[in-house]
Amino acid sequence: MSAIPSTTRTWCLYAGGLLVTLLPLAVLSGDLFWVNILIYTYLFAGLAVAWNIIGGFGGQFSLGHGVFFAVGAYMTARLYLGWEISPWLGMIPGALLCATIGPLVFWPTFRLKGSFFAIATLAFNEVGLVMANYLHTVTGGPRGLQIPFKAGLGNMIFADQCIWALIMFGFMALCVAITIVLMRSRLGYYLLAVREDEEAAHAAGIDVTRVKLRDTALSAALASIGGSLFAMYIRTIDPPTLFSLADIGVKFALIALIGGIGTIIGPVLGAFLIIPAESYLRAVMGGGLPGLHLVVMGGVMLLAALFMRRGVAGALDALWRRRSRSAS
Amino acid sequence: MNIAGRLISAAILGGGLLAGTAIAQDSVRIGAVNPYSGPLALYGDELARGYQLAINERNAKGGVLGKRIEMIRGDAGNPQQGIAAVDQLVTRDKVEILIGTYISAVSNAASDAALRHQKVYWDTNALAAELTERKLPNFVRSGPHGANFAEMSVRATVEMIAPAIGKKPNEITVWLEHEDSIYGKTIADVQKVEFEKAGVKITGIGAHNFRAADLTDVVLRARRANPDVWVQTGYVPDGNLMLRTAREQGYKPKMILFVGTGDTFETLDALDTEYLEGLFVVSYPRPDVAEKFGPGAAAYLDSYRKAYNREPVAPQGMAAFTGMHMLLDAVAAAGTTEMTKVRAAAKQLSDRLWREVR
Amino acid sequence: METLLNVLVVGILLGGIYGLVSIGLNLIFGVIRIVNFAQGELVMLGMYGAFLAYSMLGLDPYVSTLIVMPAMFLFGVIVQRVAIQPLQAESSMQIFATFGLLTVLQNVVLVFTRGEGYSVATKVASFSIAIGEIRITGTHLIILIAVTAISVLLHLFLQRTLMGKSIRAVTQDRQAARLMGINVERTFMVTFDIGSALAGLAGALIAPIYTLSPGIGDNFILAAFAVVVLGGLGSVAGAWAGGMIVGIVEAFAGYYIDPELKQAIWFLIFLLVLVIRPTGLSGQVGAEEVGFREQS
Amino acid sequence: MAAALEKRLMTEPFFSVRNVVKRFAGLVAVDNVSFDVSRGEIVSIIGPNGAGKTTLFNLLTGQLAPNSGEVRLNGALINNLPPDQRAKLGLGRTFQIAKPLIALTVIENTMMGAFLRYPGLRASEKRALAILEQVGLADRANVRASELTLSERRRLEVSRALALEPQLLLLDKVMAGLNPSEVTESIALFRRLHDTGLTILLIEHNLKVVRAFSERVIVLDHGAKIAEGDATTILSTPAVVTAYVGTRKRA
Repeated sequence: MSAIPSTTRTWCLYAGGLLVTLLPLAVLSGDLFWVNILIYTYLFAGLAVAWNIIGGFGGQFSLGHGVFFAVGAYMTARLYLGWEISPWLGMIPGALLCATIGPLVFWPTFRLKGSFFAIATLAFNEVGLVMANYLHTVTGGPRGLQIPFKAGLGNMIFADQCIWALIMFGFMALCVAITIVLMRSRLGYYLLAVREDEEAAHAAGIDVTRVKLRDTALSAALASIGGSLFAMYIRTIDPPTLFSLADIGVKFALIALIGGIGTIIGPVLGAFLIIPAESYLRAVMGGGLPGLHLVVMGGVMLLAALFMRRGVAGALDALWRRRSRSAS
Repeated sequence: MNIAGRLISAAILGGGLLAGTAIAQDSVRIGAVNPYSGPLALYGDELARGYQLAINERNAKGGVLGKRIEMIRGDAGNPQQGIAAVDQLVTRDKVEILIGTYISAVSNAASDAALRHQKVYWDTNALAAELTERKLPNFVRSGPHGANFAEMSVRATVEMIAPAIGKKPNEITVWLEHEDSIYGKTIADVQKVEFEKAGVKITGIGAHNFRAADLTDVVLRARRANPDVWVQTGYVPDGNLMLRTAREQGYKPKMILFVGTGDTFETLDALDTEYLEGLFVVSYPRPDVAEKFGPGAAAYLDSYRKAYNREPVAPQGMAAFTGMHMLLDAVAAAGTTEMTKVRAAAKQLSDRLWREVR
Repeated sequence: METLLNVLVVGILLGGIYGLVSIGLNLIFGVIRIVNFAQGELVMLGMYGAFLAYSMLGLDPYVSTLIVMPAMFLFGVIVQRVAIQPLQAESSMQIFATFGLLTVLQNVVLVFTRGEGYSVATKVASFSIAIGEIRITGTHLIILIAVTAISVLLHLFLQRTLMGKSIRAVTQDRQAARLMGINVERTFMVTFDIGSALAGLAGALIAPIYTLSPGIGDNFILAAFAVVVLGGLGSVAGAWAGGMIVGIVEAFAGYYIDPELKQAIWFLIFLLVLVIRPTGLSGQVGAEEVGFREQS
Repeated sequence: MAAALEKRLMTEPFFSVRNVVKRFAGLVAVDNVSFDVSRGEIVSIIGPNGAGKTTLFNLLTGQLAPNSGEVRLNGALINNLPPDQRAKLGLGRTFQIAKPLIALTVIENTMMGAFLRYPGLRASEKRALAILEQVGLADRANVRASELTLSERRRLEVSRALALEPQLLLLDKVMAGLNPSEVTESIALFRRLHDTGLTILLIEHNLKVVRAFSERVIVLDHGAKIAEGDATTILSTPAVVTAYVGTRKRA
């Protein structure tokens, strides 16, 4: 009996899982409030999955993915505003740029471990913010870029929110699919070895740095595509939004943690827990006492770090394994 | 308002919000989109208080369109939360009009979302010029925008400061300092154009981060350029730090002109009155302005003190108050809350007001 | 020439502030390797503590430190016991836990103060020394003296006292320290609490300079990490020097290049040092290895 | 050109170590050591504790780079190649303290090595299974490495190295801590591997193992090579005995 689950069964399992996440869209398609939340949920699920590729599987805990997110957003918006290039094409240069600068930027800090690497990536985010404010011609400076409403498939601007929900769902599915392909390939296994013990990985003939670089390139490119979609959906992007640690930088990691770091489906679970909860809390409590809903979110983050270190997926996995062991 | 008092009032407000959604459709519901959490919560709250005062006054006189007016808050600190707030207010709280916005980026995204719902977006406080340049069919701005602040700072320099220091406009030199986010940058850009038009020599333009731990470099660079008038556009934290550092560095230019902040108790607490003497401020009309310049300001101040038994936190609240009144006038004139009619009524109202003023 | 000196003095005084704010973190992150992103909030609480003492009891901030420090020491006990102790060996989880704590503390203060910008005045340090163009204000001078004095005291504490030695032992190798009979958990707790108390002290001393806001901690947290790593993990003198470097670089970059870019400039320097020599300027021998080896 | 290559291969030793020196700030851990290993041989490096065996081993595996001297595999200079490049050239190694990837299963650990030659998922899995049979861990294929016994962990190390299809296998005290029956089992395993033409170079201070199956022995003492030759003669020469046992005290 092969240890590796069969290809078809895996794909069906994940495809089934992802289709289930379409159910809420079908049910709530009338209520624009929930459709808007679903749009973010799918988008941030995809982004958390992309982050997980390097943060979870690669063991390189990055808090600087906001930089790739921002590059994708700015590149697509600038190409569309400047030269009327359809965002569908405009996404690609952003992704390629991040796939090259990502590894270049992260490469020198790879030998740093855990918290050192995280602090270095935080510094990248801050430098990115200052640069975004400073380079007016490219990023529109502090005013950022505004994209006028001109509906059209080519412009990737739609009046109907449900289309956006489907696009974001597609992005999430793309990220999950790429992760599945990755984790069923040599690079994926090498990643697990590198995270586990770099010295042992070296001995097993793995070029540790190259594995990390390719992994970062993939993760950065996907984060950039996420940024492009975000820019076209919101149609107004400015440095504080794109480089905000609480909303972007740390949130990717938080969603992956609460969902289950280092699992494929974990980040998706995490997104479906965090984003709706936060949006609903803000809607209900936001008006009342200022900041109360953020106290709750901060508390959730604290409790998750303390009691759910392997996240929801980890907890389910442990439960399932304990049940199967007691059953067998 | 001690802390315990504030907690109780907030709980009632919070509770009211929840209960609000259940009341039947016999009232005109207005959604107020502002940052009620995060660093700018103070200003979001102040605008909401301004709106509420105007609503209370209108409800006392029978509301609008024969119905009671009710305000529901939508918390938004960044553009994506702006969209979510508008969707929430329209679909769940059934608001018919949206008003708001202390942050320009939020107004941009929220007014866009409001257009999707075919609802009027009445902006009383956002300053970015682009908001009206976009020509959205549902967008109306009642408050001043960046260019007004810039033009006013130029007029203040040319018409008041120049004669005060005995110089002709083309002999005056200014240094334009601004904080580096959308607010400061927008105003500074227009100031640059307007000052050059007025023939005033700009000795330099500086930008800084309003969170900076030290602003001595900003002060020293201004002193090196030795302008007659030191113009600063920013928020309270950086404004206070700059004034303190300037006092410590013993730098007192002939005139200091603050745009947007500098006239609230927060600055008064930070600096002793001695250094603040002679500080010019171009800002929203203050509630305690003389009746000659701001008719109705005293009335606003009284009702504010009665309703919240404290001094107004920031002048932006009065701009929100007047903005809400103008909105309600437009709705009354239009006879409906429908987007295009309200906007048309607002246009007529605006033209009539300008004719009276000239 | 005099402006050059003035900028240098400004840099040193600013270095004093950065040094003071990061002393607590140097103990918590540098010595016992706890990644505490909520350190900025501990400083903020110190500031609000000074404000409460000032507004309610009329105490000058420098006097209020006598209340703020013990209060923050106790607060440190609670935080350490609840949020830090269980995550002793997992650095990425510490990042989450402390980031959660940061959000909670910031917003609790926001709920109470509704974001109003308070200020604290001081009579004690309202003097200022002028030498030609150079201005040294009382508040900054006191901070410079305080950070230097504390660094010396902390250094002696770590080198000479038994508790200081056990703290350093626990950092080098937890197992070995346990074998020597050191109560590791208690040592970690005390170290964290001292770090928290020092943050409170920093808050109280810088309160007269800044306008208080719930989010003011964010202005310092990244600078504090940079100073601790630049100065060399756990080295008290290194942190002092690290503060000076960041302060002087910021002052010169701000004046001679552009105030808008100064933060990006010293962040880039921080990144270079982090990459080339992760143990910082005067990291102890083995700190590099300790920095890399996950303590079991 | 092929002829020249052919000629060089014939005369060039399979694995050669020439005047290798390693200093750690003044302390000379490996002092000008030279030796050759020809294809298909089993060679042991022995010596008392602190003789520099492990340092020499790390120089061969790429953990450390020598201060001077040359290490060649198949004539190619591998002095400064990192361990993974050496693995590609056919050099497999095990760790003294077993380093399995504990979160992964036994077969996944082995596949890590197999991926080098078999990039495909299925192919590498098939190859790994074959090796596990060879090493006697096939029945434990899907067990997490964290649940293995010490001897199983040792064999997992070997299987991961074998999965690289190495030409030369470096074993670092692979018998340490095993009970006698496990030792005999391991020796049988290495004999089987040797019969397939694999060259083995091992570090061992358990003389019973050295005598059991190594053809040639190199003796290190204080970083220098004090003796080299076939197992039986070397182990009886006085210099080696004193190095091991220390000088016999006059009664």
